[in-house]
Amino acid sequence: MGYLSITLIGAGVFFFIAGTVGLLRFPDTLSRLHALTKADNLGIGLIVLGLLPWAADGMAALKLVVVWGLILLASATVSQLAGTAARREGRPR
Amino acid sequence: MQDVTTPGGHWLVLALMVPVAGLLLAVLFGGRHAERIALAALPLGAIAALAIVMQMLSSGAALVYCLGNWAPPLGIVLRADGLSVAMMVTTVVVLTAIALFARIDFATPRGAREARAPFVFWVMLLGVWAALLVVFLAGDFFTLYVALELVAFAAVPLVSLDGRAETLQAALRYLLYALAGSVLYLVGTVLIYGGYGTLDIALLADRLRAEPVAIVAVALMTAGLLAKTALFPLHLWLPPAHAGAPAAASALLSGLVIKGSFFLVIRLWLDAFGSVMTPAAAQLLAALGAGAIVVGSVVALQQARLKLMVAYSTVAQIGYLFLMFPLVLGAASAGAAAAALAGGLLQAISHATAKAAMFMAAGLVYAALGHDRVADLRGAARALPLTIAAFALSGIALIGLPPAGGFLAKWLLLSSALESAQWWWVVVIALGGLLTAAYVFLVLSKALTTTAEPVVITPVPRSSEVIVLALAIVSALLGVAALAPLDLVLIGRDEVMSGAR
Amino acid sequence: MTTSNALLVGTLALPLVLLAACLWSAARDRMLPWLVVAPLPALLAALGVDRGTTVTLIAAGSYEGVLALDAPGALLLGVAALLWSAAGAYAATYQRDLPNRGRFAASWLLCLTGCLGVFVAADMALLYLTLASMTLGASALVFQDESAGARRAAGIYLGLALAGETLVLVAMILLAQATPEGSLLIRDAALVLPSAAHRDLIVVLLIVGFGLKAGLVPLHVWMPLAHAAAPMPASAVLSGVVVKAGVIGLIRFLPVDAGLADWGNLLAIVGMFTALYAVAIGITQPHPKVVLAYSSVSQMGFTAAVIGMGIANLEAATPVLAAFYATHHILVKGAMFLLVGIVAATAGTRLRGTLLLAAVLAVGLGGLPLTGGAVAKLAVKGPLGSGWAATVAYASAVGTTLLMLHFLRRVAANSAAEPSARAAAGLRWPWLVMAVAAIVVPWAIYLGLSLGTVAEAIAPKALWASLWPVGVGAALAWWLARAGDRLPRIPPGDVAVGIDRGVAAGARAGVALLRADGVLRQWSVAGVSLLTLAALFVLAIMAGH
Amino acid sequence: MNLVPLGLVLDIGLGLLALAIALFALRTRTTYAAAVGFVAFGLLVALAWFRLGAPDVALTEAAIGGGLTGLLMLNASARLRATEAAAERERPGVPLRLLALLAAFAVACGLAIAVLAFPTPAPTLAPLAVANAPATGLGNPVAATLMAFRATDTLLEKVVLVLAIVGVWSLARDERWGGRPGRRHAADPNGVLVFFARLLPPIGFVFGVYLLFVGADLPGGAFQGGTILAAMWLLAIMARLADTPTIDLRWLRFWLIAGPAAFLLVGLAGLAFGSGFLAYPESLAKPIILFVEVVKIVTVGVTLALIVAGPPERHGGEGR
Amino acid sequence: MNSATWYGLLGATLAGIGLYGLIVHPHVLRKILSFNLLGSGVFLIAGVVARRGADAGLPGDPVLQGLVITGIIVAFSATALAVALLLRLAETANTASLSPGALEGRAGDAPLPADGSDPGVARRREGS
Repeated sequence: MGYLSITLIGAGVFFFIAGTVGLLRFPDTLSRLHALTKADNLGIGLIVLGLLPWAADGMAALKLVVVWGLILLASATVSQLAGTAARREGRPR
Repeated sequence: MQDVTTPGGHWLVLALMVPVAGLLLAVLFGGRHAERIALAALPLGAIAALAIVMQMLSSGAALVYCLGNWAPPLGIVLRADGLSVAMMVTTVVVLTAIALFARIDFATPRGAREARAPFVFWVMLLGVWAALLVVFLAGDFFTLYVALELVAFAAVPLVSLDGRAETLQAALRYLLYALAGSVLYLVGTVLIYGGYGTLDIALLADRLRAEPVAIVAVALMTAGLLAKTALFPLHLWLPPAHAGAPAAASALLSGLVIKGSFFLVIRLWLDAFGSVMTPAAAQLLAALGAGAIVVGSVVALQQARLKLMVAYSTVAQIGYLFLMFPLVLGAASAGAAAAALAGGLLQAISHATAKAAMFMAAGLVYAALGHDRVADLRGAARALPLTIAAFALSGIALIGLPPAGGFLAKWLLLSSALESAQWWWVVVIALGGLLTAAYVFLVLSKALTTTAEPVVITPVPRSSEVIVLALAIVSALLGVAALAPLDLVLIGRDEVMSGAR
Repeated sequence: MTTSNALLVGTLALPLVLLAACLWSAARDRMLPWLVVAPLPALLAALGVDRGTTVTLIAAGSYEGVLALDAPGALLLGVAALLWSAAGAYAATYQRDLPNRGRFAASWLLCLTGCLGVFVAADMALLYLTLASMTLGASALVFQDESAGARRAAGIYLGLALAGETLVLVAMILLAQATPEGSLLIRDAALVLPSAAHRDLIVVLLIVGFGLKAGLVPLHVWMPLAHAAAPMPASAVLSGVVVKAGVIGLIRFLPVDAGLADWGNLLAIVGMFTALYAVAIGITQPHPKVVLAYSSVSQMGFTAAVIGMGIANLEAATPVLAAFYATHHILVKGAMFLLVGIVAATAGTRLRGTLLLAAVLAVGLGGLPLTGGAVAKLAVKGPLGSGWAATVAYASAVGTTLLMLHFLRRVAANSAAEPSARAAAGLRWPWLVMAVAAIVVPWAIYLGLSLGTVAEAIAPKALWASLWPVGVGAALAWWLARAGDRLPRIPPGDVAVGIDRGVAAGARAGVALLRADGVLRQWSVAGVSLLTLAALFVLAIMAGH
Repeated sequence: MNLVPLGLVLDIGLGLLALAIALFALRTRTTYAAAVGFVAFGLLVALAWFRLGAPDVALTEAAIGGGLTGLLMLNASARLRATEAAAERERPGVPLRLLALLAAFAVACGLAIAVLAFPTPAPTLAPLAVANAPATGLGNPVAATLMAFRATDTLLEKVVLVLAIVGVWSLARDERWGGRPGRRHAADPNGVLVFFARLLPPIGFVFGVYLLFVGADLPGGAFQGGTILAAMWLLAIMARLADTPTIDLRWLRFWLIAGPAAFLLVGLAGLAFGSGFLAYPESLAKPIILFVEVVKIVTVGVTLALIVAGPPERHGGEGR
Repeated sequence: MNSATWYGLLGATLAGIGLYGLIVHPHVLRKILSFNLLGSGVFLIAGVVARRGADAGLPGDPVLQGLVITGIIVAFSATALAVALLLRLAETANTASLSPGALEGRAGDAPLPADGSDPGVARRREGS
């Protein structure tokens, strides 16, 4: 059981690092947003999955899932808004 | 020593809750009611203050009230010793005068909608009063931090009440510098808690030793409080703020608001950190005071506008207040220390009444002549006899001529300085009086010059002039009145004063 | 409340009541005729109240404000009240048509209250209060005609007077610490002075403080300026009575005691130097009021010398004798100032009688036999003793005669141009009252207090001793009339020009401070000083432990 | 496995990251970038509070330090972009900056020395608080401190909030007094923001109320709950789903002062019934505190939202 | 070197950075931001003190944590008031700096009449 969560969390961390590298390397705002939302959401999902077995009880596990849900919702909205803002100001750098 | 609620302690809570309740009701009802609530709260507050005075005179000891029945170190106490009671009574007297004076400028006509300036002024007046009562009564350093913030939050909107760019910038500068001071005070409080486990002043008086934690804490707290009191060289915010505010607000700011943080320096140096303080530190503090007197007075002499001159006079008089610290800490006997403390406090009270009257008089001159350029005050005395008489009387109180309270304060400070052979402070005290005389008589000589035809002025309500004259007379006769209750100031301080040795 | 207590309190009560009435502008504008009445209770008190009565005015906590009337105080009070009343009557007509006569009346009453209070105040705090109100009133009087010169004179006077009072305050506090259980009575302070802790410092402070009030060189600079700038009745009172506050101060605070002998000598030396120096400067002055002012400086110097020598020679009667000499000076100087006003308003032809009477008084100041001056100088022979002081006293008599004759010449020179001019009656009879008093009163006091018998006064040796200095003085005056123009032109207030330079330097320093304040009030500088201050406090506290 | 103290490594990493972001916020040219940096810094400090074993404070720091303050900064930096160039010209000269650096460094050293010089064993009131907590009926000692032991501090602190809101309102122009605080926000009715603003508030509201009730025994409390309610209301306002009320409404004034007024009434009642100001009789402690907390959460929510919204800038009429 | 001491030093450093920023930055919003850094640093030091006071089964001293919560809210209100004041100043005089020089040459609000008279007075004269 331990090994499964370690691999899951390891994968999650890997995706986070990929997202950060994407943020630093990509040329313009939109592609950066792309990298960030995709990689980080996947990363957080894997980490949450990895942590589920360690959750104290059902309620704690449910809270972890709710946290995951809220982060998805927030990052989606923010990336949309950031994207429209960047396009409107015509600064796709 | 373990604090426990003394009989009559509940009066402290009632005195504190009058302005707080008034503030909340004023915000709730707003409009004309704000003014009426404030005017109704003042007599109640006065009754509570007098009840406390009676209680203290009969018991002869400090009044203590453990809030929520939780004794320190867990809970917090309200403690009223002679100093706080004297300041409370002064605050009520000066506030009553300011409130009566402000009824003309900040009136809301019957049936009119709520206007911004009057509503804000009356709420902030109650706010300043509540804050100052907490400063005078709280016995815990964190409660005093919240009180300091209350003072700042109530004072800043008063500065920018008329919405001009200059006053907005002055208010912003005041807020930021006061916040910097508050944070330094807060970090000092945190360090004290880290080093000694409590924030109650009475408990700390026994526990504090000259260790690195205590030294760094008291240094930061003192610097923070001096920033909020605008002692030279930290006085950048005071002149534009106090000169820019409307007359009643300037009187409130200069007379009472700065006394809050000054009172805290007394609590800090003489009550809590009595044993940590060294003569060198006291000399440094008084040296800043001397610098304030010289620079404040000399710069005041060169101000073209009357309100700025009176504001710089405040900078100078604040320096005067801090001269008492080396006299108290360097006193030969407990009696000399008590005399110096009484002198310093009387100087603060005398300045509160005199400066409030002077700023209101300057406000009336401004309203009547339409300007306050000192050079063109010609004929003001003939046009506004009562106002210029009030200005002269409050000037006499600031200079320290008898029978004003300032004279008695100067007498006590001088005798304490002479007894402890600190000659240089004798010279500074004497010089302070002469420099103050310079700019007071500069203004009076300009105002007393007659002009061929009488100066045309906007008529100023006679009641305002009478109020200002009344307050000026109070400050001019304080010397005689203050003789009897002089020992009141020292009630509940004997164990503290001996502790300061 | 016996009549004497009532009179004693009345000396202050009436002027105070009239002063309070001045708050209302209607009363203030009609106050001038009342000025003559204000000092009358003081006059009655001086005559009626027996010496040594004390009245407690205010009792608050441990402090009582006490009034008392001792011998020198009564002398000075009575004569001062007389001059105040005469000058008050004089002012009623002299200031009648001025726009700011209301303010003149108010400042006159303030100065009057303070001045009379100084003579009757028995405790130090009340004395300081009366000194302060006298100074405020006097500076307002000097400032009366609001010219640039008046503003400068009032400014210098106020500055120096307040500085002097601060020195006196410090001396009083030192004395209050030495007196038994901190009693503030001047009598106790004087008793404890010789044995006080900082005795020498106290004596220096008293001599400089009251010396400044009395106009001892170099602290005399304000007198020529102030007395010249003030309107005529005000100059009479300023020069006549207000300077006596310094004299009564020295008399009351410096007891005749062995411990203070060397200080007595020093005071005498300064006094005598002032007497001669003032004459030397006075004779170069063209303006009659300035000459009179220098004559006052000279006479005050002489009085201080009398007190000094009295202390040095342990002469017990010094206070009364010095007060007696001062009373004579009050009467003559008051009359002279009133004279200047009358001469200016009367045509040259009608002045013969007045000028003759004035000549008698003026030379009397130098000690003309059978005049008040002669009696005064005779009385003070005792304290002066027979040493160097007596010889210098003669020189001073010569100088005074010379100076007064110079004054007479100067005052006669600027009488009214058109022939029909006559001074108003309201001006002339106060002058006559003062002139008569100047002759009669000294004799009355001399005999009344039995300072000496008539025989001594008219003994040939005494007559000759007072005659020859007058003769030499007259000869010198005749020479001065011829060679007057060769003397150097010295601005009034001689050393005062140094003050102007000092004020200019102060202004420059002020501008520098203003710029420094501007720098200090920049945000970043203030921020750095806030943190530096915190660091300084850490170091200051660590230094102690 | 724990040769290396992992906790310390995490702390040092977290600290260095926070320090890096703080320096970035200090040195970056535009205030907008600094504001964004500050939001990130706020969240990192919230994490640091968890590491320091203070979940209550972490919640407060995240909600207020990261959230509302960040919102204020971002909004202000957007509106002040025009004034940045002018202010840049008044940057103090190098000597003054060096002096400031030296002075700040000295104070930091002083603080560091004091921190290192704290006595061990550290004086603490924890045992006292835990021993007395049951008397207040609250399991969470931090809540017990705020609501019972130092209740007056909390009362005064709420009076500070009242003065702050009146202070912010006092900055309105005279003719705008009585109007609606804040600017009118433009938002595309069927854009993503409106969808988000319709979806999140209910969750936020539930979470806020949950925080209030859980606060009695576990980390939470009325302040944190109130802050989240304020955030939700601001979100709705920004998405034009709601608008700020006009400031002269009686109910608004009531809710602004309800918190401190409730506290005051409870205190005076305690004084009247003899147990002492703000002293709750043992049996009634929990219900009283809950009543005060419920009123407090509404007051804190309304006050914080309106403080962020700013002074009245629009007439009452310009409604939806 | 335990984590409490590390956070203490971090707090001190943040305070230093905050003070430097508060003094040096001419733009007031940067000053307010630095003030918040300073506040966070000070509260971190308080957190360290609380952490060291962990006892009786608690991870930290609850009394001090309560004070820090009150402190954070007071600091936030101060920041909000400062930002509102700054926005009003910028709107009135389109400057965001504290130096008096910034107010001289500007359009915005009617400049203070040269003769030093207070427009408030003028308005009141017409108004009342």
